[in-house]
Amino acid sequence: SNRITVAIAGGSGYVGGELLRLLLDHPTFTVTQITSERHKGSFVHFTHPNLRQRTRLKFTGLDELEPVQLLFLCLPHGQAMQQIERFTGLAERIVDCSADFRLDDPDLYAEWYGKPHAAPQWLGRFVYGLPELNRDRIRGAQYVSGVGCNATAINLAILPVVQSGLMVADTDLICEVKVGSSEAGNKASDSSHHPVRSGAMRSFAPVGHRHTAEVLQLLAVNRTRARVHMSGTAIDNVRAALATVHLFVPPGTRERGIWKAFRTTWKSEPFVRVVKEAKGNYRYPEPKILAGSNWADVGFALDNSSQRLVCICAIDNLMKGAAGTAVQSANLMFGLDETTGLTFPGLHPI
Amino acid sequence: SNRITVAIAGGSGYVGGELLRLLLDHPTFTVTQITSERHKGSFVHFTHPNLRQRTRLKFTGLDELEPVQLLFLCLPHGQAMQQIERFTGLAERIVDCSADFRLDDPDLYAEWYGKPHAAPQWLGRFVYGLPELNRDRIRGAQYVSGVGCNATAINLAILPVVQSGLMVADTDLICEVKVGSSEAGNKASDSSHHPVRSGAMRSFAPVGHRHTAEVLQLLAVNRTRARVHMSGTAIDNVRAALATVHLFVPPGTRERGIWKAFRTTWKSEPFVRVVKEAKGNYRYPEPKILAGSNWADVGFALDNSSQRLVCICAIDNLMKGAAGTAVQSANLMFGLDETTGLTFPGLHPI
Amino acid sequence: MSDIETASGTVECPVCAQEVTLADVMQNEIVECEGCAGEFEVLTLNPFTLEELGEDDEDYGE
Repeated sequence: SNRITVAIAGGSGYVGGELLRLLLDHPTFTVTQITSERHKGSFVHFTHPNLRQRTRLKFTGLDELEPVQLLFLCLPHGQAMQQIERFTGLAERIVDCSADFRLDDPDLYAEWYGKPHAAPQWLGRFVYGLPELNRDRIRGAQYVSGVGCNATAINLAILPVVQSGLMVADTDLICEVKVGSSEAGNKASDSSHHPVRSGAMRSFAPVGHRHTAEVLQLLAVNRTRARVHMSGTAIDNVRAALATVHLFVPPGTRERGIWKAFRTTWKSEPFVRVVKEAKGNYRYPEPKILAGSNWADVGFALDNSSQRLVCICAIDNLMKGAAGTAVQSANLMFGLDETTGLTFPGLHPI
Repeated sequence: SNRITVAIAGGSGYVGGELLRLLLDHPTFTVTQITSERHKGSFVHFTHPNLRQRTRLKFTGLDELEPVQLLFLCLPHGQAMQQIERFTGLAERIVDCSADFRLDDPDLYAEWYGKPHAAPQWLGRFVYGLPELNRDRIRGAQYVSGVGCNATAINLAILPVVQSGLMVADTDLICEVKVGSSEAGNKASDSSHHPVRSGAMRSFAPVGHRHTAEVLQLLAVNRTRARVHMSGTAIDNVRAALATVHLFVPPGTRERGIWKAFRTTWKSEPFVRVVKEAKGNYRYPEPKILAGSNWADVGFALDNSSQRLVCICAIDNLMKGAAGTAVQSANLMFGLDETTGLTFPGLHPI
Repeated sequence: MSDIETASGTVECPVCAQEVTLADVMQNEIVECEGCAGEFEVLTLNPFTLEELGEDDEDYGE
């Protein structure tokens, strides 16, 4: 048959669970193995309850991984690069959702992750897995990385301005991301304890956020020099990332010009919608109605008196910010329709 | 007795309700009347259920207002300035919580509220009611305004930097406020419908927010020129305002210098705490643990590589952002201890 | 009782400039700053010098 065998390494986390959810309804990809050291031998649906009656798969050990056509790696940061030789020996194509192979420059990696890369020779062989930025290079590629969720929200918010030349060199980009709790993964901690986390507006990494590196990389690819300044606030949502990016644009820049830049960049993109509407309850991009969907909604507002432009992007951090984009890239890698298995429109009301 | 008679005009809203809650436990102020056109003749606790068994007051009509020593005005914007002659005839001292008398410059009012002020001759007779900025002028004053909640969160976040000269002239202040739903008051609308509002991260007034005027006024009072750029995001909380202000400080500015500026400004303030802690679950200011309390928590983070300073302030928009500050000012106006009736520390966990 | 040297007094926190009050502290004792919750090792007693211990930065996931 034309089925493609797939394995998910590190499948007990939220991203692994999302991948499996998507792939169970995918016409071509078939998950044959999903690993978890902690839940080895146990049914997957005991960890991912939304998949009850949808799969009878059990978790296997990482060491029991068998050859497959496509391998998704969802291991903790640092593990993929330690075992990359073994994984590339087992799988024809790999999508690594960790941060290990997102950056193509080993120095950028060391600078932002505080330790030298364990397999720098492999960095150049992975394509950064954001189709909206790298579609041609991802198409038919053998090895593709995943994306950081905050970086993706910021990158999609600013791409029109970056590509349209509306941004002068060395512009300061003040990037505020509001994020949900699932971003920190499924490991409980003191600060994720419900009475502490519920109703939170928690400033985190007000400076020095690791995802800055991926934003810098997008700018470099577009030969644009800008300074990226990130701050995060953790909010009470579970799935959500909202990037609000502030920058100053040259005098004379008008709203129509920005509309054109957004239209030019996004008009043929299957998963990005421009949302800036004069009425209704959802006039600007809003993460909650994207939960479970692969869409990124983008919008902007221009203050004509000060030439401050606010670029906004909403995504589901587990979908467009991780698993959805990984499947989108995998579709491209195997020459399939990019939207295969990714058309769920999200829920409203929610 | 040494009791002081108090009336609340426009008492059915959230701010009016908070004022009554605070004043019921105030040793000196006694509420004799509370008005509401819509609920005239009905018991107050049918509108403010947390006050059941705490008061047997009924709402009266605005036209039945009798002479009192202290009058709190919580009327919709525009009404106080229409009837100011009548109110000043009835009350020895007035605190107006609306936006009508916050700005001392009629032009600034017209610019930001889009219509000429109805009683400009009275503007100069009201003191802007932020004790942390105007304590001496409020002490013994006859007429004092309330404060805008978003403006207060921003003003308290930046005051140390403004007063310490750490800010060069014409600095751009990127001010993001994350706010709860009670800020919009108790009138239901399509966008406040629960299925729509719940879990929201709604960008509002990304540009041109009215509270900007009060921030400009604080800067003017401190003879500091800066450009204020505000954006708001409505979040799922009910009571909360978190201001995150981004600015660039001169090269060589060090964290210790900023700590000293924060200490100098806040060391003797009864309701402002500097919160920047190396451990624990609440390392930066967090609104939810301030719900119902009059405290403002302030903090900062400095990015040494880019000299970007992030100033943070958390408040309860109904308390330090409105009713609590109004009572604090009233205490000062009558020569009482400023903290009287305002020492509730907030709840944890919440 | 062995006569381990202790000292009392105040010292400015190296991180946040808060005045930290120390009572009968020994050399190499760990003390906490009231202003910034930072933890410091008392390197010397007269005068007091404090050295910051590693901050356990919160895991921001991503």
